[in-house]
Amino acid sequence: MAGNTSSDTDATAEDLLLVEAVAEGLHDEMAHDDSVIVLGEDVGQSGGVFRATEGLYEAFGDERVIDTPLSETGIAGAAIGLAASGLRPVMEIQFMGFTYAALEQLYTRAARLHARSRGQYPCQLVLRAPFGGGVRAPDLHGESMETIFVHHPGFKVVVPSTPRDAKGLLIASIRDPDPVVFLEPKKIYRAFREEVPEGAYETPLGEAAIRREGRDVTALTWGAMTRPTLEAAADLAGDIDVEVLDLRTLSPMDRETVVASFEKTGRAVVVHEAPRTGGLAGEVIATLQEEALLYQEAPVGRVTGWDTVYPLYELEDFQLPNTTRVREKIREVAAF
Amino acid sequence: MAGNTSSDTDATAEDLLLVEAVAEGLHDEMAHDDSVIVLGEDVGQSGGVFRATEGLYEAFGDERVIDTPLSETGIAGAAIGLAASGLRPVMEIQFMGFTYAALEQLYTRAARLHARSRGQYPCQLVLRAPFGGGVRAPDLHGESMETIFVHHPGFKVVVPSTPRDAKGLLIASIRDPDPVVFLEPKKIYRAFREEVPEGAYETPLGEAAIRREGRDVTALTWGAMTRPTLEAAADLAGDIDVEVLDLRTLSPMDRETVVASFEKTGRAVVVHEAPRTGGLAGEVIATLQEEALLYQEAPVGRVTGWDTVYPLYELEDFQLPNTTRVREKIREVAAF
Amino acid sequence: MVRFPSAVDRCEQLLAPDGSYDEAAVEALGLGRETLRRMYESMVGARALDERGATLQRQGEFHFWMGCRGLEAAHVGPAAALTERDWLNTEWRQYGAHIQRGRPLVDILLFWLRGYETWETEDVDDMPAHERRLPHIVAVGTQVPQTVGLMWGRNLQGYDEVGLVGVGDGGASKGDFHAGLNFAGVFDVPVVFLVLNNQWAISTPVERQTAAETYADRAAGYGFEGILVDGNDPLATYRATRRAVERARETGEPTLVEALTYRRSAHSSSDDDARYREETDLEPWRDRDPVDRFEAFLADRGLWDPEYGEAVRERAGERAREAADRALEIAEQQSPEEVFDEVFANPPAYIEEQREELLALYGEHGEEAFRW
Amino acid sequence: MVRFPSAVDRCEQLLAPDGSYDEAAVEALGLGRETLRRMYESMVGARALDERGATLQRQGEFHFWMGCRGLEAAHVGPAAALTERDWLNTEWRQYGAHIQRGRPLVDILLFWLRGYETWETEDVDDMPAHERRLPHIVAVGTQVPQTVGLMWGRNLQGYDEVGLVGVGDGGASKGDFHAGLNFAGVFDVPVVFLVLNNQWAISTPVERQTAAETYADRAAGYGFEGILVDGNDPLATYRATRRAVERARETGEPTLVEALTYRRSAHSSSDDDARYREETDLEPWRDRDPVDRFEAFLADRGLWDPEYGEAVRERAGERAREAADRALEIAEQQSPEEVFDEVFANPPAYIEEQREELLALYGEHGEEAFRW
Ligand SMILES: Cc1ncc(C[n+]2csc(CCOP(=O)(O)OP(=O)(O)O)c2C)c(N)n1
Ligand SMILES: Cc1ncc(C[n+]2csc(CCOP(=O)(O)OP(=O)(O)O)c2C)c(N)n1
Ligand SMILES: [Mg+2]
Ligand SMILES: [Mg+2]
Repeated sequence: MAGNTSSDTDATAEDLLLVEAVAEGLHDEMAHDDSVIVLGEDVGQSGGVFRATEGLYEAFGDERVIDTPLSETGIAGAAIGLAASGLRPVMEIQFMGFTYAALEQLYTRAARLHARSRGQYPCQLVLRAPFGGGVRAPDLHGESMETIFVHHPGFKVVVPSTPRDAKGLLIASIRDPDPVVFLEPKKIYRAFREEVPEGAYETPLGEAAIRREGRDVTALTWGAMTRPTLEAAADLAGDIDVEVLDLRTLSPMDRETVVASFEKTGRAVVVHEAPRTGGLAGEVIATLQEEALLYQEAPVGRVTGWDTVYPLYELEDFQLPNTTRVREKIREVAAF
Repeated sequence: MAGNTSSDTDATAEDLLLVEAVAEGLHDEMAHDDSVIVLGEDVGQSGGVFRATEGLYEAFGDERVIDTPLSETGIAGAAIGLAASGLRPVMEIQFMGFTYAALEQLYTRAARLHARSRGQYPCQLVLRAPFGGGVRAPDLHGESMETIFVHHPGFKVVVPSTPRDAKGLLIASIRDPDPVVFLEPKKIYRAFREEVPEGAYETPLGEAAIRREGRDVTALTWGAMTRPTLEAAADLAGDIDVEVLDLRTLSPMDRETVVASFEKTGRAVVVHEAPRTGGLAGEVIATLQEEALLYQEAPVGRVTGWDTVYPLYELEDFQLPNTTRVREKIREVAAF
Repeated sequence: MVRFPSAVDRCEQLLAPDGSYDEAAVEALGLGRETLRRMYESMVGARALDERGATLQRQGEFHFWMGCRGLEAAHVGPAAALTERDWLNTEWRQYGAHIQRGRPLVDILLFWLRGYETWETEDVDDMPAHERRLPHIVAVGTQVPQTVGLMWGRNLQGYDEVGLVGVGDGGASKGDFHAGLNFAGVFDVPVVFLVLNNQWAISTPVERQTAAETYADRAAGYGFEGILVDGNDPLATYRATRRAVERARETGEPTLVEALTYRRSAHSSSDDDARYREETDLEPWRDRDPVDRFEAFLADRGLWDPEYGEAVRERAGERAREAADRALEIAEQQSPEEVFDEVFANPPAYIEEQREELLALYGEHGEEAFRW
Repeated sequence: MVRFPSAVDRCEQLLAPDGSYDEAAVEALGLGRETLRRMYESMVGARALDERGATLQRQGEFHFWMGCRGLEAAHVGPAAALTERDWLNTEWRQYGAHIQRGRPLVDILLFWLRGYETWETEDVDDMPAHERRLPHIVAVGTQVPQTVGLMWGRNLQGYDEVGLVGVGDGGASKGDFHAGLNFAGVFDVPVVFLVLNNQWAISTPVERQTAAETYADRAAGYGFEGILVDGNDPLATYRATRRAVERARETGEPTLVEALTYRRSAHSSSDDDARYREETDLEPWRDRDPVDRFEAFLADRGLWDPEYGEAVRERAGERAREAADRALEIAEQQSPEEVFDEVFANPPAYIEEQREELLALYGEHGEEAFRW
């Protein structure tokens, strides 16, 4: 069975880490649909640098689990052609910071193939990439550039924050007929376990999850930032009643849930790792004031990465939002 | 003399079109500083597909005005190395939609060279590219992806909207020691003439221009959208008093001027060609409500390109914001 | 004038510029009268379409046009070497290749008027030859790895199909070219890479594009064969491609075929080639005109006389005219709601919301409000 | 095991794996005792640094480490062929190349601890050899066109300098590689492209990386020479590079030098090579160890005995230890305000504003608040 590489032998087969849930999602969907294939650098025998494709090579062989030459342009270009041929490629880019060499292929073709062929060729592919910081890795291994996919028309963008969602959202992404960018928060790949249903199931795209209900302030976030945000909410419990939304799908955003929460609280904080300027907090804020300005009681707070060249190793702790920063911003917004 | 290719023989030497002002800016700065060189596809003998480098090859020869092979990766990579060597390369990408193949070089190196060498190697280069739609050109010739440079740390991003600014901002960009993305609104390359001072001069980066003063609503925009925005303001004169800000530099944004205007009007509309979701209107709105929520009297309106694959030829008229759309949005915001 | 003097000596050629030819080599091709005439008609058809497109562009009916004069042998010969079930992804100006595959002219033209393409046949297995292609690309070179992916996928699904992808001397400088050829070599993907070396990329001459002696020399760097052919000889481009297609089908091995030719028209209707080359540069290439050459050959084989030639030209002109009229008529029927069509196969709600927003504005303010 | 059996036959070699050698060829190099010993010491120095780095990584002091065992001849020989004024941009694991150029070990290590590098000398003209480089790259292959731009620019400014850029068998698959070589060919840029074919890119073996017989075969596609050398023979890598450097200096013509070798360590400290190769795969490569081979050669020339070898190893170990201690000490001095240092040469106001915001948070909540 794919995925379960933990030495924690007490865990049941389905008590999985996020990275294991990804591997299991791939496995189960490949078993379910033999047009699904996986390609990327080191996804085969080695099982991926994070082991997110572990067990697939053994289960499905080298025609469906394909180690490619070191070219993100080639991987994306090939994946687009594979999708046009009728297969359902899941391409892995080893780290989000290496998607850049694939962007021309993705922007100029993957995002437009369906439109420019008037529906003849869907571009049913998934781009999987670990993203975000916090693992003390070298340059380009901590990128959070989700915005560049959200802003470019033609993609759907998904970020899970729990093992169960990771599996269900990944399968839904593979089944979705459009190109989906599936970003895996590597900081929490192995942070905690969760019961994950066996077999293939879908967690629908486009739906935010309310991770904690509250009446005073809405905290919106995704990916690895969900944890510090929940911690901050817990810290404030009794004092400030924080509702935590995990967006899960960044494009299309679940505006209904977001707006409904804000109508209730009138106050919000958006938390993301990406740099502040031009980050998705701006989009959330624009939406809130377009749809619910009359409910707004305080400026929406932004807790984000700084607008700086991502600092490495020890210094990344000062770059990433953390529980304290989230908590203090919520306090500020609540006190406005 | 570079630049003046018009058949309008009545124009004085300095009454220039925007594209001529670009060519003259390049010419005058190359004359002023012999470390400035120009490279790109067809920038030499042919003078560039828009004639924005016209006359440079004749004036400065093929060591300083360099036609390259057809590789945006190569152009960007070479420009970075040229900058590190002590020259001041101005690289042209033929259309903004072809910058994508250069993004890996730009993101992973141009934006970080100074930081990762702790100041040893500035990356003093300018990327010039015509951007925006409206000229009935094929796919990828109408892109407005300024956000992907604004959001990525390490760049400055400049968009002129008049001939005089085009020349002054371009020279300031060449002299700025950091990598500057200089986007030229091709729709207005030849739309109107303006007196442009002779010789090299700088229009400072980071300063918005107040194109029209007003008390009721602030309209913020840049590039080719400045014209329909001003037209909309003129249409509404007497009825609604619109202040029009042309941001000119998108990164760093002139928050002071933007916020001051909003504090006066309490109402704003942001106009851009780029798709709505994740576009820079979000950043403007986030800034306004962070810094001046208490002045806000209505939701900030967004008049933008739609979140669709850029429609071509005749249909692009329905994609781009126009005077009517801007005017109606201003009315709506004023009436809120 | 000729970028690769040594290369030209190395070119495979069956027909000399004056139409004289290597009889045995021609016999060995086993091409019947029908096929030869079909190829000829495709070449003439492309030329007529090109003339029509250029004229309409000058008259303001087309926004943009790209010419193919002098390149007809490089476009038609390779296309003729494919079977009905093979695939063809072209560069922008390979009109003759599409015509040879049976694509309606109106369909070729509509791309330039609407920026998208449509298909008649939904199921790939039922697709006729001319539909076996991806939509036109604009980002130079990106089609190369895409074609590799496409044929790899067809192959993995058990289809015995070969893909031909055209790329220019300019396009061969892109990283996509490198990645595509390298992937094809590693994964034994049945693709023929047709480098259309017309010696210009807009204003950039091929000696500014690469220092290589030939593009065919690049193939060894990917582990397969490169063939250099005279791109103005339709039988040479046909033969080399057929050999490559057969090999690809039998062994999965790709081949690079370089067709050395010359772009005689300006790059496009937006380009003014007088800025970067002399009128006299073109002369030797007029003398090597592929249509003239093929006519001389066909005449010698008793397959061509002036009357037949005239009839073919006339019919081609007629068809191009009709197709252009029809295409302009169809393109006029576009309406604002199309702006949101087919962006997604499974569109999120915002697509419909924004469509409604646009239509409401359009309804209220009318067409004029949108035209500026 | 050996990817390119035919290639190995074609490799230039001066020293056989057992240390026996071609006397005339060695004499022709004209390398003095000093130089030979310096190269040897660089190789041993790299090995010692590698051991130290790997150990400290296992102990949790370094976050990450990349090994160079077995690659020392491929790294040191080419570096030794440069003059003081030439430039060297390396891959991540070319420690020996930096050591040969005189770079302080602490400086090499600090990259892995801080992610950035610092220079002592501001003015390029005063830079010592080891400073003539760009900062380390992480995006594989991107250094290739950058080095071309750098040397092109130095050349345009009248400097008579040559650049050497290292790229892996994996990196040679990137579009950057293609663009860099192509530009260098077209513009006659004095760069030597050193393809470090160590037969692995993480878990991907070279036969999955390319179907080419050799990487040297790629050079013809860009119009210049490719040379294949035994990458475990320091004199072969030295000689081929020197020839290439001389040609580049004289004519501006670039050269591709492929050093065929083998990565014996795992890719990095995060990699587990047992997942994708057999322990026995390594054996033939241990037998071809470059340090052993060079020792045998030097011994035969009277330049090496066990005592000397021991002394060199000891000194190298000592230096690596000292450098690591020092680097860890320096790295510890980092503080949060650095987060905004040198992002821009001319920083916009938001840099200072955000720095203040961070420092205020830090001041109020302390270090712990930021560590999670
Ligand atoms: C990535 C990219 N860069 C630039 C362009 C602009 N452009 C369109 S065609 C062309 C020249 C192409 O030359 P070549 O590949 O030789 O093909 P040809 O036009 O000669 O058929 C250029 C630069 C583009 N379409 N795509
Ligand atoms: C563009 C890019 N893609 C992926 C990676 C991840 N990565 C780091 S090293 C490496 C393998 C490099 O192999 P090779 O070029 O042969 O160099 P070697 O490690 O063998 O020295 C990979 C895939 C990266 N750093 N950059
Ligand atoms: Mg060409
Ligand atoms: Mg390697």
